[in-house]
Amino acid sequence: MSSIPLTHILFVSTALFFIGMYGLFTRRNLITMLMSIELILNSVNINFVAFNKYLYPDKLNGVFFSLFIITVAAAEAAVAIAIIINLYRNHRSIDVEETQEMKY
Amino acid sequence: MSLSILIILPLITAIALLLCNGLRQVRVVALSGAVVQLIYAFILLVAYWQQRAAGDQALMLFEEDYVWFTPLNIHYHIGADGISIAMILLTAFVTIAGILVSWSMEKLNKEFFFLLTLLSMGAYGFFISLDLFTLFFFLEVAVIPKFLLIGIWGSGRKEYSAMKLALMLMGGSALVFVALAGIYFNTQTVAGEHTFDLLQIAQLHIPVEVQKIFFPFAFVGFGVFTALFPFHTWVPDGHSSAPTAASMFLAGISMKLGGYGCLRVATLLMPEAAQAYSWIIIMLATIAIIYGAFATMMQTDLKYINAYSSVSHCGFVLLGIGMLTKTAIMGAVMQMVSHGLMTALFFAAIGMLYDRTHTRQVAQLGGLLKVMPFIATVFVIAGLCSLGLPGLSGFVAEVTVFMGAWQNAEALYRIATILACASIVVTAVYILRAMGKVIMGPLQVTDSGSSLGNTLTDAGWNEKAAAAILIIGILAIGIAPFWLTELIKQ
Amino acid sequence: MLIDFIILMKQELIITVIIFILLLLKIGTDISNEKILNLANGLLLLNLAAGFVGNQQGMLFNEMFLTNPLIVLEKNILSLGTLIVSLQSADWLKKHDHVPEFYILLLCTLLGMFFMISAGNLLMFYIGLELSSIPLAAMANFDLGKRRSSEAAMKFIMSSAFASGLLLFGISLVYGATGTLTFSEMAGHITGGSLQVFAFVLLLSGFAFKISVVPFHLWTADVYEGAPVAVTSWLSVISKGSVLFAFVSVLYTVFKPMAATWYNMLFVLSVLTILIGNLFAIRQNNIKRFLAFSSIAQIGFILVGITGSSQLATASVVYFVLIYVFSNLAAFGVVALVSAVTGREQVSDYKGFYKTNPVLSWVLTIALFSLAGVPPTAGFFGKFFLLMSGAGKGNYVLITIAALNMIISFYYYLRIVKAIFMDANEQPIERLIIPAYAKLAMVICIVGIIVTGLAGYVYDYIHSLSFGF
Amino acid sequence: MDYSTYIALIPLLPLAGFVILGLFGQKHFARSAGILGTLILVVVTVLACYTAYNYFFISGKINGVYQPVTALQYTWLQFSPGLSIDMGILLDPASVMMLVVVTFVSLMVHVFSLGYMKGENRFAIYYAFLALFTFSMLGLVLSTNILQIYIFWELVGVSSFLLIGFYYDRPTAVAAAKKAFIVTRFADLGFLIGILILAFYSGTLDFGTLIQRLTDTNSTPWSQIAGTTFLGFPVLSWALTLVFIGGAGKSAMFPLHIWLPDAMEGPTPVSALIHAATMVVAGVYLVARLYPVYLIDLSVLQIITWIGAVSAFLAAIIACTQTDIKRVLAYSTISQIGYMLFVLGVPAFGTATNSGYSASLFHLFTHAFFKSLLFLGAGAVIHFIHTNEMSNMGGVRKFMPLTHITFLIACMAIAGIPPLAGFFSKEEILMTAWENNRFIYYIALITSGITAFYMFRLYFCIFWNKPPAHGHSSNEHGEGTVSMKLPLIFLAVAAIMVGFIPFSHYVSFNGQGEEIAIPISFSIAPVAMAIAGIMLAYILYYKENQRPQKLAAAWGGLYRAARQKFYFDELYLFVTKKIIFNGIAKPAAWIDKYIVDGCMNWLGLTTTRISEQIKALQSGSVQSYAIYFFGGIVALAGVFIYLLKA
Repeated sequence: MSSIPLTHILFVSTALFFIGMYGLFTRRNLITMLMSIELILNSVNINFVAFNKYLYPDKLNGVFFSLFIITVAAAEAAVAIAIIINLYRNHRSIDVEETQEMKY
Repeated sequence: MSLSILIILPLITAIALLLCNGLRQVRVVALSGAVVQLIYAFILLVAYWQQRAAGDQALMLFEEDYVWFTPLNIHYHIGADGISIAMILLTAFVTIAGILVSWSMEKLNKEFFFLLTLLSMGAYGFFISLDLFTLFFFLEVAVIPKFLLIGIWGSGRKEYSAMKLALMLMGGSALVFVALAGIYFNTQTVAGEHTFDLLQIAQLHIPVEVQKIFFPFAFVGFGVFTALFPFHTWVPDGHSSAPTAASMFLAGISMKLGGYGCLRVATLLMPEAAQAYSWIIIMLATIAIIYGAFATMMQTDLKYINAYSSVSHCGFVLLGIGMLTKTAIMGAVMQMVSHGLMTALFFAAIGMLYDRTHTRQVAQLGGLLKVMPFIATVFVIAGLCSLGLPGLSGFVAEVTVFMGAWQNAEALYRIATILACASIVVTAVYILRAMGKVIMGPLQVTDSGSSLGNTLTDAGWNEKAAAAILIIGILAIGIAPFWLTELIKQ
Repeated sequence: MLIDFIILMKQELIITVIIFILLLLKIGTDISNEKILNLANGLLLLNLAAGFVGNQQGMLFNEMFLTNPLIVLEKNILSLGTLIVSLQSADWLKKHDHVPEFYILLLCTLLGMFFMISAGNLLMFYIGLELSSIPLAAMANFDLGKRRSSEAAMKFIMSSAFASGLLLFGISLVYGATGTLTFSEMAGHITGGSLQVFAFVLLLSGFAFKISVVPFHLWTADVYEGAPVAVTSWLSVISKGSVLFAFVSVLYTVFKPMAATWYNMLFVLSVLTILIGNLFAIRQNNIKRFLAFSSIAQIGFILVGITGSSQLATASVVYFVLIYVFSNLAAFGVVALVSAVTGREQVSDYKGFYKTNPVLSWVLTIALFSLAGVPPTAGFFGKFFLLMSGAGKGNYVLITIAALNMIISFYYYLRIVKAIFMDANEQPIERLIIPAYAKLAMVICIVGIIVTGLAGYVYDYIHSLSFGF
Repeated sequence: MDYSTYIALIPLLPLAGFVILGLFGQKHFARSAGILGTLILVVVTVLACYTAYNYFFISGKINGVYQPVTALQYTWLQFSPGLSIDMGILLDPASVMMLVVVTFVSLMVHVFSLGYMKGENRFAIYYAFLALFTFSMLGLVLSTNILQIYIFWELVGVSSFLLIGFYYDRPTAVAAAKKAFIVTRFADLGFLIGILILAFYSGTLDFGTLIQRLTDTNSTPWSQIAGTTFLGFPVLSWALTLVFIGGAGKSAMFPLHIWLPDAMEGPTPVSALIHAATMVVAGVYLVARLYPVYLIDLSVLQIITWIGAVSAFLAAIIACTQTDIKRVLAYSTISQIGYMLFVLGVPAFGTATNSGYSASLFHLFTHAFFKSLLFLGAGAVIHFIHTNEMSNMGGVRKFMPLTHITFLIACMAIAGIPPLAGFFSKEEILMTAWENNRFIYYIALITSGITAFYMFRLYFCIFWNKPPAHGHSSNEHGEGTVSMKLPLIFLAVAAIMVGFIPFSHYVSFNGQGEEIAIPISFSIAPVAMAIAGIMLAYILYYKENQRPQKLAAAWGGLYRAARQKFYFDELYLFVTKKIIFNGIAKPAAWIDKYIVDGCMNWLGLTTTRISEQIKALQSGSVQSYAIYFFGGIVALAGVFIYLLKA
């Protein structure tokens, strides 16, 4: 198969990274923010896999790492969702702007 | 002859204080502790003389040296020379007087005496420590009790004053810390390790350019404690808000910590830098002397008067140190001791007046000699001492400073000396104004006239004892100064 | 193999066992909170004790997990902290109906920290980090009903997820640049190329987030304020301490070759942290929030120490964390007690505290003095050594700034003391009965505060274990 | 025989008296304090006289010259090797003479006070202070060391302060005491600096060594001090002038005289002791002590001359216009001390024959007696009439004959009527002036005329002027107790006799004594002047009449000026109040409060203000936190990658 150069893939991952960050900065809805964080993590996964495949194909460090990231991300998401639900119970909203009681 | 006992005694007293309760027990314990300290101080003095007489030429006597923190080569290293002994005596005197003066302290008496004792411990430790770390440690130990003493038992804007004092003194010790670090990392013993040991550092010569950097830190840092000119503003507020005993301690002892530090750490360890900067020191000291004296003229509160005059008098200490001649430095030390006793006595007298009349405004007092002759006499003696009357300690110290100062032939130094001499006239003016109004003249206790004037009582036995102790000290120096000079000659 | 596997990982194993015991209790018949508390505290004490027996060094799972006396010591410090926290939170938990969960979460984070500290590999490190932070989010939300608690939890999980995202990105870049995840191999490949610097910055930000270094600190105050006091104290002491340990070891081993770079970074960051922390702390009225900012300032001082990058530095950091455990937990202990009984957490509530509760006042005061660094409390020694190790590099500008900032920090600590001793108050906090566990915790803390400093050999011992370059 | 066996007692006994009376007086000796003090003084006086006899007639003279003897000496305060304050006792003609004067007058005053101060409720304290003063004065005259003299100088100052302010509840007394102390203190500043200079160059504080080093023109100190100048004048002149300023302050010379008249607020016996006989002549004594050094620098001596002459003259003028009898006496004291000083200085103008020295001390000696006599007499009168104002007096001779006679004697003595004491000393002074500087001589001559005038004005106003029966007949206590009469008699006798002592044989500059021959012809002019003055006074004041007012009106401006003491007090008031207080002290206090302290507070305020301003950082929204987070990373990365490249 004809190999795509590493830089392209890195470009994709970086783009993903910044998209995620943009989402995190701009979205009001907590769930959406969580999703954009997932985007960041995925961009990291792509990085790992790509590095592993292109630069250090003899060991599988990167791939394994990405596996771990996926699992941990799942756990993180679970806890986050739980917290958000609880937040909804208390605030009757999951709008991040609504939850700014503590400041200064 | 162990010096550590000087630290242990107050410690034991403090712990004992925590155990007992009720004003009776508390004050008895505190007093007995102080008495033991005084006795021990005298024992030290005698032992010191014996050793010297035995021809012991060592720089420091009664040395003790234990390793404390190996990695930084920090030692618990203490020892005493004449100057320390003099300072220890001073501390013992003022402590006992302070406790006697606050004999009938009702509010939170246990804590009060506890903190006082802690303060004295800090002072003792500071005066005997030969290791910069130990020195710094005790320097800071002595700060916080002052904050609490002023803030809890004080009067007037006590919180403000307490905070101001604590912060400015902390600022001073922060600078001292930087200097310490600098000294530490720029000296290497033959063994190749850094050291905090005063004596060793004095041997190893600190490179001049390094001295030039760190001398200001050290000097200003300690200077804050002894009311160096622009950093003296904690003195008036702190002294005037503090309870009597605390004022005595502040002015009597803790301002001397600074002077002692300037002498021991700044000047002795960094002589070249001291030479280089001495003109600045001289100028600041002279400003403090003159301007403090003039500022005093305008004060209307007795405690403010004494506080500002302390600024002016501590100027003499710095002047003597800055002059760097042997005589002048001797004079500076004498001035420390003398001012310690004298200002403590003054504050004691003011405190006694205040306890009875509940005012410190010069304008509201008058002719108290009629109703409280003893206190008035004490007041007069303190006043005369502070205006440098021969026969009392003030004169001896000041004339020594002048003599030493005059040996510097540069014009600037001469002018500084003349101005300093001139300040004794100003001192006479404000002291006499206060005395003439408060002690002499027609009897008056408040604006309303001598209404409760006749109900006033004279000093109680404890107050008399306190005053007597301090006066004895003052006379001992004023009438027979030679023992003191012999003591601090080295 | 198995035997030294057990010996080397003994602490992790014990924690795991405790977690399982608690889980079983949870699914098993319900027993009273008191029993669980007693049991839990007993087990934690056991864990602490076990930490002191037989600690040799070695590594497992080809360098994934490594341990040495210093690491063991660090773990012991953490276990000690955990014990104190659990003792203090006892009478808050009594009324709570999820006691086992609390302990499970708590111990999970502790386990994560252990792994993080003794990680020899970025993967292990990452897992440890996550394990120590995700349950914390849940704990922050432990007062389920409270708005602030849930808000705090949300803020924490969001920012920590973001932080770990960036951290991971950094790790991926490091991996890309060096081709390995093992610290020992990595050190050889670090050349300080710009990609590596960028990667390092990302990594650093991950750490900085955890130990709340300015400008990565903003979550701290809110979370501290919102979370239950027990969790706050845990956050402020234990999790910070663990990350600090990991940070120091990573910095000194992996990124040694680019020391010049990170020295400057830490210089900037420490100055920023001290300043901002102090400036914010001046103004706080909620005492937890105040302690949050003060702890930020403390981190700044620790960073100053870390810049020393000598054996002295490591020792000083570990030593300071130990002292910090005592001082901060003592302070939080009082705060926890007060807020558990009266629910009052404002600084102004503490006016006239001395009139009603002299003992608690003295405990709090001593703790604050230790935090401020007043002799003869241990805090003085801790700060002194940190700054000395910083000064070892000869950068006196940094030292002067730090030293002068001490004044500001003094101001706000004394502000509390002033409130306690000097200010009058018409409705002061009523007289409190100190429960046995809390009392025990306080005693431990106070003794620690006094002894750790004055007894020189504690520091000497730590120093003998430490490393540096 | 050896002095050291007993000489120490002379100063120490009064000290002991002070301590005992001061500590226990009020309680235990409330009555007997006076007796106790007096007894001590008797002993001291006897010792002093014995010492004098011993010195002058037995052991003092060694091969025809009176040698200074250092009876005892020990190091009190060591500044540096060679430079130390030594407390000691120096006996030479001058000091021995002073010893006698001080003890004798002090004794008289002690005795007089027994009656005068009876019933005072601080009787014991009064005697304690007297003892303190006597001690200090004796210490002063016996000093071996220039700083020792300074020390006792200060001590006499403070004891005079205490005694002037003895009636401490009178604001005027307090003010006077303060004034006296502060003015003299200001003068002492000069003295101190002078001492510093002299000590620096001569490297010693001991009188003998100092004089010997500075007079020996080929010694190193001499070359140094002669070599250096300051502001164009040689340093030596500066030093000596400054020292003299100290003396002028104590001796109330113009323009530092203002404190002496006010000092009359004190009890009259005190004025007799301190402000007539002893303390105020300390300045003269000081100059005499350092006379050899002064002789090197004639310019300073000339300054002294002028100041002395001007003081003598102006004070005499003022004295003519005052109505408070004690103030008149005070101004006459100033005037007489003026004599003593200018005669010390005047040889500088002409052929410096040193007779000025003994003439001056001779006048000091005689003046002590008749002036204290005058004061005690005045005291008796005041004690009798209870007022100081001349206008309320007159014709009391009937009621107090003894006082009248003694007072008359004293007046004649001071006016210089032969053969009373004043005549001889004044003759010597005038002689010296005549020999050296005619102008000064004429001033002195006129002054002596004026002196005669105002003294007899005083005399007539008190004892004649109004008709005898003038309300005082019904006075409870008559002329006064025996204890008040005795001193008057003793002093009167002294005032008559002491003139015949061949003073210059004993007390002279070089110690071997000198012969001063005064031709009778020379005495004509002064005596004539004196008599003229007396006649004028007789015309004006013998009987109550309008002439004085007319005269005053005729003189107009001069009279008013003199009446207002030439506005010196106003001048000083202006300087202190306007310049020192409002000009320096107020600004200093203000600066301290608002600028220095203001800076400190400002620091605190700004810190808090900054923390207020940056609080928006903590906006409370997670997203902004994340943005800051990312911003931090970008900044760090940017900076450090850039730095790395650079």
